[in-house]
Amino acid sequence: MDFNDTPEEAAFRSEVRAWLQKTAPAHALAAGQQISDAEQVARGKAWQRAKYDGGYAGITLPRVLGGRGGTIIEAVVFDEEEARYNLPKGPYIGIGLGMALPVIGKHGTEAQISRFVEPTLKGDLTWCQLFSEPAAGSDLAAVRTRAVRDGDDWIINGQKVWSSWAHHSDWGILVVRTDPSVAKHKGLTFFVIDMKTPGIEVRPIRQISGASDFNETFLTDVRIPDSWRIGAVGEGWACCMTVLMGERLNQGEEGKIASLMEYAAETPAGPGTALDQSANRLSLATAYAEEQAQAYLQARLRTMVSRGENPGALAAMMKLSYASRLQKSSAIAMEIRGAGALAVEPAESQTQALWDDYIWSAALRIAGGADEVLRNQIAERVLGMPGEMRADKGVPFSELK
Amino acid sequence: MDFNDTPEEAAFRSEVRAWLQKTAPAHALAAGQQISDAEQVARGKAWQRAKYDGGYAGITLPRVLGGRGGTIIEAVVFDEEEARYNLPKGPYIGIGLGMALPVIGKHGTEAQISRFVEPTLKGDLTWCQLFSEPAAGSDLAAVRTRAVRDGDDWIINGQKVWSSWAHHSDWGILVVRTDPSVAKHKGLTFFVIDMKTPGIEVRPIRQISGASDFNETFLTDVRIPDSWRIGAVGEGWACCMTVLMGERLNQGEEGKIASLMEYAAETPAGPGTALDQSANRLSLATAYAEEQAQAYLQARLRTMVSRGENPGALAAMMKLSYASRLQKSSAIAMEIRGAGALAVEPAESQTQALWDDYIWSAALRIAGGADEVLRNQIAERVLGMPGEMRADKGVPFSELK
Amino acid sequence: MNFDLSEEQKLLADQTRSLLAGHAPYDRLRALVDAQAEWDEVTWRALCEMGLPGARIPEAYGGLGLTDLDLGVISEALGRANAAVPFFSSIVCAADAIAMAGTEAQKMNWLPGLASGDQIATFASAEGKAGWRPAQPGVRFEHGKLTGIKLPVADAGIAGLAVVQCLAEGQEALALVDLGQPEIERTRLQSFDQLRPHYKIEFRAAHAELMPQGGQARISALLDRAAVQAAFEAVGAAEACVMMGRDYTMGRQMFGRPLASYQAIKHKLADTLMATELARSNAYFAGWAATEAPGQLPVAAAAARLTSLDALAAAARENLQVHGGIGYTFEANCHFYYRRERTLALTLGPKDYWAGRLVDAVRTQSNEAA
Amino acid sequence: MNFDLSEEQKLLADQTRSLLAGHAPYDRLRALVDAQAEWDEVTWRALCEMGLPGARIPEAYGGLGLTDLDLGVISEALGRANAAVPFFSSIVCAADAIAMAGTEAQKMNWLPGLASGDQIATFASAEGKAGWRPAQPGVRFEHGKLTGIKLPVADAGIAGLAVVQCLAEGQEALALVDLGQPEIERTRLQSFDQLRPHYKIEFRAAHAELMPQGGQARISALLDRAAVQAAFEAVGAAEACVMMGRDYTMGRQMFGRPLASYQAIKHKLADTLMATELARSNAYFAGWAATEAPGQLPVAAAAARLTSLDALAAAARENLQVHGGIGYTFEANCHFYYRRERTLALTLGPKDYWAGRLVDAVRTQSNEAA
Repeated sequence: MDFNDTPEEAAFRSEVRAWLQKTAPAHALAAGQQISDAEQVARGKAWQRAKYDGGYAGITLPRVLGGRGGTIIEAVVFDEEEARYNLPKGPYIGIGLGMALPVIGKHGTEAQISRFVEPTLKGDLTWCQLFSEPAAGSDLAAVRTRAVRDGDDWIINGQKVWSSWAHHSDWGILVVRTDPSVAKHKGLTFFVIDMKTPGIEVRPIRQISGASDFNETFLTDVRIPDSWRIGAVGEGWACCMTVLMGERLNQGEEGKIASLMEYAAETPAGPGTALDQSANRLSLATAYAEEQAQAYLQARLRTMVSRGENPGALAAMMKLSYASRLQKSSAIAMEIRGAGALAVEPAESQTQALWDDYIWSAALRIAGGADEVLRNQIAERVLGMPGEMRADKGVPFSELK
Repeated sequence: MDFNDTPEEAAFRSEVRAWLQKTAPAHALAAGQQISDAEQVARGKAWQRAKYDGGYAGITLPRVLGGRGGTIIEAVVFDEEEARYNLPKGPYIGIGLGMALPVIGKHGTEAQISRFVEPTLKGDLTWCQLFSEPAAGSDLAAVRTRAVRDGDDWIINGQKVWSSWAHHSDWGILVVRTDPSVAKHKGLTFFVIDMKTPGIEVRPIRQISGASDFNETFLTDVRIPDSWRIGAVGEGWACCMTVLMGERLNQGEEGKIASLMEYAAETPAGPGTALDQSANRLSLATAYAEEQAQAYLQARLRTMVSRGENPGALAAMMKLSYASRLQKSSAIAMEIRGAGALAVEPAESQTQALWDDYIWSAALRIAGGADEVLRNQIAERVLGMPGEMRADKGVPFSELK
Repeated sequence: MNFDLSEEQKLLADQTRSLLAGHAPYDRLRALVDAQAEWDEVTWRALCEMGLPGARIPEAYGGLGLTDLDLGVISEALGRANAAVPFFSSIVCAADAIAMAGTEAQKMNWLPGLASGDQIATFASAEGKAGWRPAQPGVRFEHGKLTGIKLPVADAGIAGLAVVQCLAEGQEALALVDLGQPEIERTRLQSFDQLRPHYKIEFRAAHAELMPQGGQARISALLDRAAVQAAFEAVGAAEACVMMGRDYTMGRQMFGRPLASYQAIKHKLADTLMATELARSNAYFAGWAATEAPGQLPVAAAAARLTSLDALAAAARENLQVHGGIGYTFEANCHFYYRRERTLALTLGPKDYWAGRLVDAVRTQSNEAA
Repeated sequence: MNFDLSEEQKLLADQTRSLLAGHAPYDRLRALVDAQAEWDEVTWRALCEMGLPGARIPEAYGGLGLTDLDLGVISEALGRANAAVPFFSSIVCAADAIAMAGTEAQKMNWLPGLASGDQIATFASAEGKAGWRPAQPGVRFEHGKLTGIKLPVADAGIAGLAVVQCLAEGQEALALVDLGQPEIERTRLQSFDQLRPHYKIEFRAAHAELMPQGGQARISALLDRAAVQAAFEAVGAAEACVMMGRDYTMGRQMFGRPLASYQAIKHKLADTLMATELARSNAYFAGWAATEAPGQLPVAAAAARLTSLDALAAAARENLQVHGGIGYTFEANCHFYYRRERTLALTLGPKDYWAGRLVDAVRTQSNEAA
C-alpha cells in the first residue's frame, strides 16, 4: 500500500502542474462569478479545446481513439491538479467524454468513431443523454419512446426526461424501443441524434431548487438516418450498460465536513461555540469519518480499475453513501446554526450553500440509480442474493400493464 | 380527552387498592428474591387463585364465562395497581388467560368452555403454546406437524419450538396440519392438548442469555381425542388469528429511560457527570420522548378498544417501537458507562440489568412478530399497500418446496 | 381515562381541514411561491370567518376561550395543508405572549384585533448566529425605547405589531412594539421556506412598552406551549407526507408491479407512519397538559417536539424519495414539506435546548417523587 | 498510489484465516464458553508457531518487525473468527507500550517473551465508573510501589505482566508490574463477553517500575494505534456477520421464497456490507498511516474507530435479526459477535473521546494548512 506517487506518477504530476500553471488561469472563473448558461458552455468548450491541444483530453481513452492512452491513476492525478483551479466544466462536456465516447468506442462503427470522437475530445461537439422517461425511471428498460423503421431512416416518437443541459447540447445519446413484441430488455436500440433535427422540442423542467438544469425532450415524428444507430437493432440494453458503468466512481467532494466544523465553530453557543457541544462534535466527527472512508474506498476502487479489475456494484456504494451523508450533514449543520439558518441576508453565502446542498441531496438520492436500486445492486451483485420477484420477466413489452 | 379517572374508575381503583393492600403482601416476592421455576409456578398459581377469589381473574372476560365482565379501562386500572407489588406472574398464567381462553371462548364448544375456563381462571390449569416450528417462524401457516384422523382420535407427529415454560404447563394450545392437499392456510386445525399425554417430549432450548425459558416440544405418535379439537377441522388459521390478536397492546415498561438518566448521572465524566454531555442528554431525551409517546399511543389504543373499536395493525407499533428502543437505549447506556460496563462485580446489578435488556431486546425484535413482519402489517393493513408477491398463494401445501 | 379527541374537537378538525382543502390547494401554494407572496391572505380571511385566530384567546378579549388541545387541532390542519398564514407568529406566539404577560390595558388594546385576525403580530426573538433566544439579547429596552437588530423574524412583512424578546434592566423581558414607526426598518431576507417569509428588523430607538409578566421562566413556559403547537403542525405535515407517498406509490408501476408493493417502499412508509403516530400521541398529551396539567408541560412539550420533528424529517425526505425524479420537480408537491420541515426544525431552538429541558424536568420530577 | 494490501499481506491474511478456521471453529468457542475458560490456549499456541504475536515487535527483540498494517491483517482475521486469545491485550496494547515507552532493559527483558507468545501481558487502564482512562488515575505509583484498583482488565487471569496506567508525580504514566506477587489480588468479574474474561486487580503496594517514555501524549498515540487494530478486528467481525446473514437467508425459505429474496433482508445486508467496506477503507488508511504518516494518525485512527464500531453494531444486531428465532439460541453463532461487539465498543473509550480527538486534529490540520 502506498499513498505516495510512484516516480512515474510524480513526473506526470509535475508535467501537468506546469501545463496548468501556464494554461488554466486564462480559463478560470473568478470566485463566485455568475455567468449565463450560454457563456458557461462557450467557456467550457474552450477549456476542453485547450486540454485537447495540451494532450490531456481523454487521458484514459486509447490512442487509436485519439486519447492519451494513460492510466486511471494519471486521470486521477490530472483531476486533482485541475481541481486547484475553478475551471468551467459541465455535463455537456462530461456526458460526451464519460458516456457517449465509451459507447461509440465499444459499439460504434469505424465511420461513427471517426465522425464523433475527435470533435468531442476537442470540445466542438457537446452531448446530452436521452434515456429516462416519465414511466421509466429506475426501470430504464421500460422506455416507451418508439422508433419505427422507414427505409433507410427511423421515425421516432416519444418523450424523454431528466436530460441535463439538453438545450445547450449539439447531440444526444438516445435509447428507444424498436420491437414491443419481445421482452422489455430485448426490444431496445441505441442511437445518437443531432439535437437540431426537426421534431425535437426541449422544455426546461422547473426543479424544486428553482433552477432548470434538466429538461423534458419531446420527439415528434423525428426522422433520423440508420447511420446514427449505435450497435445492432435490439442491442440497446447492452449499450446502456456500457454507458452506465462509466461514471459512478467519482462521487463526493472532500472537505465538505471540515467546512461544516468551521461553520459550527463560528456559531456562538453558551460561553463557547456550537463545536464545543459533544452532540455536535459527535455528529460532525461521524460524518467526517464517513467522508474519509469514502475517499479511501474510492482509492481502493481506482486501484482495482487500474489493474483492469471491475469493481462492479461496489461502486454503487460511492453514490449511496455520499447522497445520504450530504442530506444528513447539511441538515445537521443548519440545526447547529439554528434559527439563524432559517433565513439570511444575501451576503451569508455559507448558509445558502447548505440550503443548496440539502436540496441537491434530494436529487442525488434519486438520479443515476435511486438509493433503493443501488441497495438491490449491492445485495444481488456483491452478496449474490436473489433478484426481485418480477412480474415482467420474459413478458412481451406490449403485453405489460 | 381526560387522563383522570372517571368517578366509576376512581371507585374501582380504591376498591382494588384496598383489596390489594389486604391480599397482595402475602404473595409478593422480596426485592431481588431468586426462586426456583417450580416454586415460581406454585406461587403464581396461588396468586391467580387469590385474584379469582377476589373477583379479579379475567376482568374483561364476560360473566357467562366466569369473568368479571368489566371494561378494558378497569383491567388497566387493576394492572396499574397490581404493578405496585412484586407479584409472581408468568407466561404459564398469561398464555391461559390471554390466548387459550379467548380462543376457547370464541371457537370452543359448551363442554370445552365449562371444562377449561374456570380451572384456568382459578390458576389450577396452566398453559403453554405450541405454534412455531423450526421451518415456520414468521410464516406460521407453514407448520408441518401433522395430525391424522384415526377413528375418534387424532395421531400427531411433529416438532414445535419457542414454547414458553412448556415444561411447567399443564395444557398446551396447538396448531397442526390436517390436510396437506389444500393451500397452506386452509389445511390447519386447532387443538388443546394435555402436556402429560404419552409421546410428548419437552426439551429446553439454550438461549444466548444462558437461560432456557423456551422449549422444543417433540410430538411422536401422540394420540389425542377429537374432543380436544377447537373449532372445525380446517379452521385452525382463524383460531390462530383470534389468539394472536390478543396481547400486543401491553408492551414496554415505563420508567426505563428515566433510570438510564440516573445511571448516566452516576457516571463521572470530566468535572461533572456523563449526563452533562449534550450527546448523552440528546440520546436519552430522545429515547424518553419515544417511551412517553408509546405510553400515550397505548392509551389511545386502549380507548379504542374500550369503545369496541379494533386498533388492528396500529397495535403492531407497540412492540416494534419498544423492541428497537430497548436494544438501542441499553446499548447507549453501556456506552455512557464505558469500560466500566464491560465487566462488573456481582453486586453491580444495574449494569447487569442493562446486559439482560440488551440480550432480551434481540429476542423481542423477533418473537411475536419480527420487526419486518410488523412493518409489513402496518404497511398493508393501516396504509392499505399491496401484499408481498407470494409464490405460495393457493398452492397445495404438499407441492410447496 | 379517555385518550381521544372529543366530538367537538373532531368536528373542528374536519371543518378546518375542509376549509383549507378548499382554499389552499397545492396549486395555490405554487402560485404564492411564484408571486413571492408575503402570505395567503384569502385563506387567512376564511380562517378568520371561522373565528379560528381567536380560538385560545379568552372570551373577555374577543376570543373563543378554547384550550391548547383545541388550538392543536387547528395547528395540525394548518401543518397538513402547509398553509401560508401567520397563525403561528400571530396567535400561537404573539397573542399568547400578550395574554400571559401583558397588562390589562395591553390585552384590551391588542387581543381583540388579533382574535378577529384583523391585526397581525409577530414574535421577534432570534438574533442571527447568536441563536433563537439569546441569553443576553442584543436588543435592549431602555427608557421606553428599543434598540438593536432581530433576525430572522417570520411574517414581519405583514405584521403591524411585534412581541420582542429583549434585555431590560439586565433581565430577559418581552416588549410590545408597533411596527409602523419610522424608527423601525424591515428588510426581507432570503428564506429557505418559500412560503414563510422572514425579515430583519432594525429597531432604532423605537417606541415600545414592556409587558410586566414576561420574565425568563414565563418566557420558557410560553415557548413550551408554542413547541406543542409546532409539534401539532409537524404531525399534520408528516401525515400529509406519508399519505402522499402512499398514494403516489400505489399508482406507479415499476418493473411490472406497483411501486407500493416493494418492501423497501412499504417499510419506509410504515416506519414514518409509526413515527408520526407516536409523535401524535405525544402531541395530544402535551396539548392536554398545557391547559390541564402545566406542571407536566416541560417534559411533555419537549417530548412532543423531539418526536414530531424526527417524524417530519423522515416523512418529508422519504416522501420525496419514493416519488423519484418527479418528486424533485416544482410541479410535484413534495417540496413544500421538504422546505417547511426545516422551518419547524429551526424555529424555536435546537434539540440541545429541548433535550436539556426534558432531562432536567424528568430528574426534578423523580427527585420530588423520591 | 496503490491502495490495496500487498501480495505478502494477502498471504498473511489467508494463512491466519485458515489457521483460525482450522483451530477455532464456532463449536470450539461454544465449548470454551461452557468451560468458562480463560482463553483458547491451543489456538494461541498455533498462532505462536506462525510467529504472529511477534509481528510488529522489532527484530532486535525477537519479533518480525512488520508494520501496523501487517498487524491489522492479523487483527482482522482474529476479529472474523472471534478468537479467544489475548492478542489485543498482550501484543497490541502491552507489547506496543513497552516498545514505545520502555527502557532498553525493559524491552530486552519482556519483548522477546511476548513476541514468542510464551509470556502474556495485559494493559490495565480502566477504573470502573471513573472510565477507561481516568485523567487522575486512582492507581498511584510512589517509591517503586503501585497502589490502587484497576477494573475491568482483560485477560488478567492468564497474564504474568501488566502495563498499568497510573499517576506518578502528578502525571499520567505507565508502570510495568509482575502480576505474580503476593501484593496483587486478581478477582474474576462477570463479563458480558463470555469469550473475553475480565478481572479486578488490586495493587497493595506492589513492586513496579515506571517506563520512562510513557507521558500523556505518547499514551494517546499508543491508544490511537490500539484503536486502529480494534478497528481491524471490528471490520473482520462485521464481515463475518454479513456473510453469515447472507448464507443463512439464502438457505431459508419463507412464504415460499428464499428469505434472502426479500428486499427488507437484502437492503439490511447491503447497508451493513457498505458500512463494513467503508470502515475497512478507513482501517487500511489508518494502518498505513500508523507506520508511514504518524502525523495523520489521530484523525485516521478516530475515523477508523467510529466507522468500524458503527458497522459492527449494525452487522452484529441485524445478523441475529435475520436469523429469526434460531439466532437467539446458543447453538447458532450470532451471539458470539453480538457480545464481542460490545467488548470492542466499550474498550478504548467512548465515542466522545474519539469524536473530540478527530475534530481537534482536523481543525489543527486545516489551521496549519491555512
